[in-house]
Amino acid sequence: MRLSLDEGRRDVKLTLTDEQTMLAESVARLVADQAGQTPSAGSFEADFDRQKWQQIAELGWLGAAVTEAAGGFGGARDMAVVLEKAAPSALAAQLAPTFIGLTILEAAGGAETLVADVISGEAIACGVLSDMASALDVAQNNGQMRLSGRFQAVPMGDVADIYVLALPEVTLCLSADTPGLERQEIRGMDGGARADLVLSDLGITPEMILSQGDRAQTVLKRARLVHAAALTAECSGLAARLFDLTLDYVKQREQFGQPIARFQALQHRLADMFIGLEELRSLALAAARAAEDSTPPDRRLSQAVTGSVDRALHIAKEAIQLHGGVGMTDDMPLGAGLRRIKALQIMPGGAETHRRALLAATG
Amino acid sequence: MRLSLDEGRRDVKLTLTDEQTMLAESVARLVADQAGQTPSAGSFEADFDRQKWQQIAELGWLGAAVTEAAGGFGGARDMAVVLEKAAPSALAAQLAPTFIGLTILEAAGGAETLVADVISGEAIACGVLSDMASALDVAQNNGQMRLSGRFQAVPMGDVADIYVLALPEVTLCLSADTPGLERQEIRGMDGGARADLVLSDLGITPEMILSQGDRAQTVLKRARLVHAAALTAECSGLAARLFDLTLDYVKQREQFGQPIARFQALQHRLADMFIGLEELRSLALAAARAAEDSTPPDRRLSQAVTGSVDRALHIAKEAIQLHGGVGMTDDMPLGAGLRRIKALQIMPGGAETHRRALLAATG
Amino acid sequence: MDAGWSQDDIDFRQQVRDFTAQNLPVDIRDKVISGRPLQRADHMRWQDILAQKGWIAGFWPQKYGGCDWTPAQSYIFQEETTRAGAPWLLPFGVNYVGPVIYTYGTEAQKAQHLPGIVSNEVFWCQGYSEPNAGSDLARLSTRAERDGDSYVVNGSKIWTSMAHWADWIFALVRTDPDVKPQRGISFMLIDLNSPGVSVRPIRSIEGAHHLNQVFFDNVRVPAENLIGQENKGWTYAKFLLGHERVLSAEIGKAKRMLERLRGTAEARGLLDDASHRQRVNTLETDLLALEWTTLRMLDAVMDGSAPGFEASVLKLRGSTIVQAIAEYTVDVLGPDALAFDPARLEAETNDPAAEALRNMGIVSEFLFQRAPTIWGGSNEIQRNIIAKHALELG
Amino acid sequence: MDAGWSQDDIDFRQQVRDFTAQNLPVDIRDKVISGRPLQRADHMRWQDILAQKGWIAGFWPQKYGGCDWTPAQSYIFQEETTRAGAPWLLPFGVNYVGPVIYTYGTEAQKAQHLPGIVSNEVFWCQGYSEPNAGSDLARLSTRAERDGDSYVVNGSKIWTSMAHWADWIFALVRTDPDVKPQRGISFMLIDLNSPGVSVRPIRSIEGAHHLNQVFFDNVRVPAENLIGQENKGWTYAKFLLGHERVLSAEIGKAKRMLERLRGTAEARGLLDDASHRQRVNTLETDLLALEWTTLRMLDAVMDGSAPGFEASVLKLRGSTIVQAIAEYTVDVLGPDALAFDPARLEAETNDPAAEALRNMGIVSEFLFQRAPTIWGGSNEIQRNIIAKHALELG
Repeated sequence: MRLSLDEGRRDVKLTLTDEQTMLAESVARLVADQAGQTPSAGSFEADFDRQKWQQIAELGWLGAAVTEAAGGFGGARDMAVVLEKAAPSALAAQLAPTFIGLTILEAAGGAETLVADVISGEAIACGVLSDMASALDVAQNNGQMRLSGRFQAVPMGDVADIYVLALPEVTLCLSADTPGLERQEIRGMDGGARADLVLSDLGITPEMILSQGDRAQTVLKRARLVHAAALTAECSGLAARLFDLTLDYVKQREQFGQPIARFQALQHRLADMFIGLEELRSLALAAARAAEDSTPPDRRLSQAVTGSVDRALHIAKEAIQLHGGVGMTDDMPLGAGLRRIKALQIMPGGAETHRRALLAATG
Repeated sequence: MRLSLDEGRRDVKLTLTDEQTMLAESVARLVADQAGQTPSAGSFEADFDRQKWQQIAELGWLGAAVTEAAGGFGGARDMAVVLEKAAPSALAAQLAPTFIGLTILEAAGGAETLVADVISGEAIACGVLSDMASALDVAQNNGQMRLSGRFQAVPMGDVADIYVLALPEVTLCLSADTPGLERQEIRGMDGGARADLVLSDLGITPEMILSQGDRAQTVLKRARLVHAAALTAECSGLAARLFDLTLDYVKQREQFGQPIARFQALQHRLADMFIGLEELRSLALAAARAAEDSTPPDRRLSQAVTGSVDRALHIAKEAIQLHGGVGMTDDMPLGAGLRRIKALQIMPGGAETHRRALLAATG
Repeated sequence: MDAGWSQDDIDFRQQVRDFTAQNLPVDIRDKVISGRPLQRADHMRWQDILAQKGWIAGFWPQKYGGCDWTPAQSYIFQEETTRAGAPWLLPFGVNYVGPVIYTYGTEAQKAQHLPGIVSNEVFWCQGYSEPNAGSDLARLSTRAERDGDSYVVNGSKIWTSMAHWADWIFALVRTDPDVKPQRGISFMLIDLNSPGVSVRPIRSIEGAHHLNQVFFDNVRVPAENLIGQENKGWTYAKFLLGHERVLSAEIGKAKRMLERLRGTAEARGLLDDASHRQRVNTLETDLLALEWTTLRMLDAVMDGSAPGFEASVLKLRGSTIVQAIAEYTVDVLGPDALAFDPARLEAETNDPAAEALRNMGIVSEFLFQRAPTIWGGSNEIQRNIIAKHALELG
Repeated sequence: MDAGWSQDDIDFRQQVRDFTAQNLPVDIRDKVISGRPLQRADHMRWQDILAQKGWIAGFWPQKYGGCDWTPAQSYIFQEETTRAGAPWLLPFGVNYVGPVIYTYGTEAQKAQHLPGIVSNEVFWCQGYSEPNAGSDLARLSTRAERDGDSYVVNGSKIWTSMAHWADWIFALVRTDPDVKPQRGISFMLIDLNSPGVSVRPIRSIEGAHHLNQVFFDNVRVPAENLIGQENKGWTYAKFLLGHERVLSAEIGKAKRMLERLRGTAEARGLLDDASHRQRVNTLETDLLALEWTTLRMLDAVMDGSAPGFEASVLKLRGSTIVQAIAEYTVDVLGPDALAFDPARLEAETNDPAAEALRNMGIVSEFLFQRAPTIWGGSNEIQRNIIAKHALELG
């Protein structure tokens, strides 16, 4: 298991390091503090705030997805820790594309200054991978690569300074003002502003290219692993929050002369939610470990993603149901949780993309 | 609905006629009486007994699937009534192929004597349709039709005097000693003896042919409707019996100082079983009405079949689980019920066949 | 598969179908079909059309302005109108308080209130739930104290759908705090324009405003607004709860939503996708089972043999199926469901052709459809009722 | 995906895998894989092989004949052997009564009973449930009355797996009827050859005989067969119930069954069938989730932070998943599962190549697998435990 018995030292693989535990606690604290400030817990208007972002950057958290060698302090596992704890807030949806952007930059290599600028909060990066695109087309025209395609409802898409793209043939870094790149701001189902990114016959110049060929393939695989780890971590943190709220609620809500937590039918459903949550944590851990070890993405990675989202959805729906009327109001973060999990399911590159891949593969 | 208001008379479509109610009661009585005699309620050894069959015939029940014009007293709905009430016993599995055989004979026409012999119990008929066959092949060879194929685990297949086959091209009546027809006796998952029927290059002679061409298609459609009505009726009766047993059990079984029926978690599961049973009854009624009206078989007929079997399976599994240890013994008819429902699911022409048809059809 | 409707019923169905096809305004129909929230004016416009035809309160006795519809006709009316995309006929006046008034009310109450319902001039809402009395309605604490010719009402009601649009509320209030919880409750009609009434909006998880909390601060209610006897309100409330019966399955709505699902899937080339087919097949099968269960129960209601718990079975399954269809439609929409803006959805409802808004309507409905398994007695409460009354479990 | 096993664990896994590959008799393996019921001789033959290797009681302390295995090693041993098709290592002696004896027994009891377990010479069974004490074990009524140097036992135990093959039974008996139910229970070792013991076979729904009812009619049990103190039996029973812990998920068995499912589907050309893929994918995902949950809980057990309810989670999910795989394998078998004859299955086990018997084994296992969600504390009881101990709900 996690220890090499003859040495007696902890070779921590499943549990967190002390540093990771401290990191988790400080993220959780900030999120809890901020939760008090927002106008309504389930609000739709959780837009990006550059000042708050700077504050996050100063805490150093943006370095969680990047190794020390590349100027950060962590790796996939540390990133998962941050996202899990940030999950109850709109912050998670902003951190995830940043982390993926940084992962791609690091994996492609040669962008040290840019990585430092993103970690420090000076530049805002938004990472996407080809799995998130629709109608993606890379054409060669007179020796120049030209790119078309669409990324729907990208968080941070509306505010990013640079877009980092992991595609099968090439890894790209595009500044927001690149000709042929258009962003249309929209409000997302999961709250806050997003952007549809539309690439129309965008001409790739050499300085946009971070890597090509086999290296680009490796970068894409790495991005897939980290994306899966990020998505499952967020599911896990969000479901945990929804479950905890529900558990608290049923213990204090009285009906028919006693806390509704006493009703055995509800107890059994809460037990099933609890088991679902434990399993979701396990799947998120499996995905984080895969990213940590750079295990090539396989069936099981996709199963970890779909299994996590399925369980999170179940928990979110039960949370609303067991809250009764209160569960239907946006005073509680339950609806916001359901909307975010549903977004993680249907977004391109999300759970449905993984599910389709699983069903297409013979197995 | 069921009455033409201005006339004030009941135009009974959903509820039973008084005659049907009486029929239901007498079948239920016989089944209950016989249940006391068998060695073990969940026994595997419920083999065919010619004497008992004669008794059933004398009660006139075999005429339930046949109209008065053809020498019977009923139709699809009456047949469903008999099967529903016979479902808790091995009798249902013996009646169903007989009823289908009679239905095919009547629909094809011109076999009045044979119909009378079957109804009187003198001849034992076993009806099958092409949907129940595997590797069915009808070849023309020098102007003679030759038939190959296999029918697996056919109830009454081991004792039938004649086999009545509804195939797309032709309706056939084969006597048990027809060359090229072999029967291999086996014991079936659903109890009692069965036979695998193997047809090997069987030469069709004119006297075997009941109908051909369009008429054979019509016969096959009729057989499909009646088969669906029979299958769903049996599911409904069987599930009702398993549910009643479970309800009785939880009311008398005490644990932790009270009947386990008092535990809310079990109450909610019983409520869901009850709803499932009501829905199953509704689906069985829909199928019986379709057969009564000769509505052409469509998606909804197949849905009635799959939906019935799914609900019956759920009820059977819950019945075992809620009985606890007792549910695992063959002293109770629970295991026998599960085995029979599973057989109705996987048998050729059963629920899985319908499910595959539904999934293959665009819709 | 035909349940065997009588010729009269078949004729009536055709009549309703034709009427709806000719009279349901296209913009309202489109809003309903795409799941976008309706405004007060949308409801009123359609209900005015029905009132004109005399079909607002079809199942009421003729002498009160109804048509003496049989339960079968009520069922057919609901199925045909909702399936065609008509708005939910708001039940608060027609289905809830109206029958209570004509069954238990005084002649003066009948004369005052029934015409306004039949003519669609008075907008009613329902004041049952309270912050501490949801499933356990008998614990309600809104007080009504007798003072001369009036009652003085203090307290609040919550989850009051459309209270911000309503003229009147019928409410359960506590008139005797010293007896067993169910014994001291009265049924009262309260004019929402009375001084001391205030309405706080509650935004739902889909971002729309249809729920409210209604506060009563020393609200004077004339004593003649009491229905029946003081402290007997529980009886009238139970009468009301059992009244919807076979309508609660909402078969027509489910069919309409399945049609939209089909269209959405077809537009995305999913009709031949195996896992889509499997999913739709399950939904269709569940609906088929529910429809025939409804017909069987309707049959029992018509011959007087209905056991009384049928509404629980139908409500539980109907709400679950509609919820499942609504969610799966979002799944079929896929990434096109990611854009969602409740403010835009509310403001820009004039262009029924706008695809983005239609998609947002689907998202809105998915979220909103979490409610029916909670309201009207949560599905957990319905299971309790079935266990107790149908299965006779302690 | 690698959980990060230590090199020692990786080496141990290889060792178990090699040993099993070389020593598991092919006929036993085939029976296990196809789900056919095992006979006493099958169990004993495999366990003799393990005993020879010293692996019957690997997790026991060395001084009692074990190998001081860590929980991780126990887990690896179980996963590798069961996955390869080894029979279930019968837990009654090794996992249940053995640890109770070496923890609470006298030196004489240890000397008398432990060697027979380690050497696989004594066959134990478990006497807990009674006809009126299933989930509610504390209500048991089998009486043991002190009479001189012995107890006289009267009553019966039910659902006693393999009692017809066993030499000894460990039983909970009531020694004081006048105190609270849990207080008057003692833990006793009873020689099944004692006069007055009789065993009634109970046939299960798959037609096999593994369950029994054991009757005690004035059975004399020497007082030295009492474990620990009189009336403290509940303590020892609880110790025992918590002992299996992370083994209860049966990951290795589920993996083995999934492999068989794959083979069965492949033989029927179903691997590319969309609805088959969907079904298998769900089963695999559930197993992946359970496996990693087991690993996390194993981790917690090893560092002493395990909360105590982990066995409930793993038992509940493990039994459910194995049950689902067993049933779906029958569905994949389709019409080939229709022939089923328990008598033939029992009599004709000598030809491992016979396809009909393999298919019947799959049917037998489907039926038998209804039991694990019932035995060892039904899944309903496990949910109660989780609600109470993990969620602290009254």
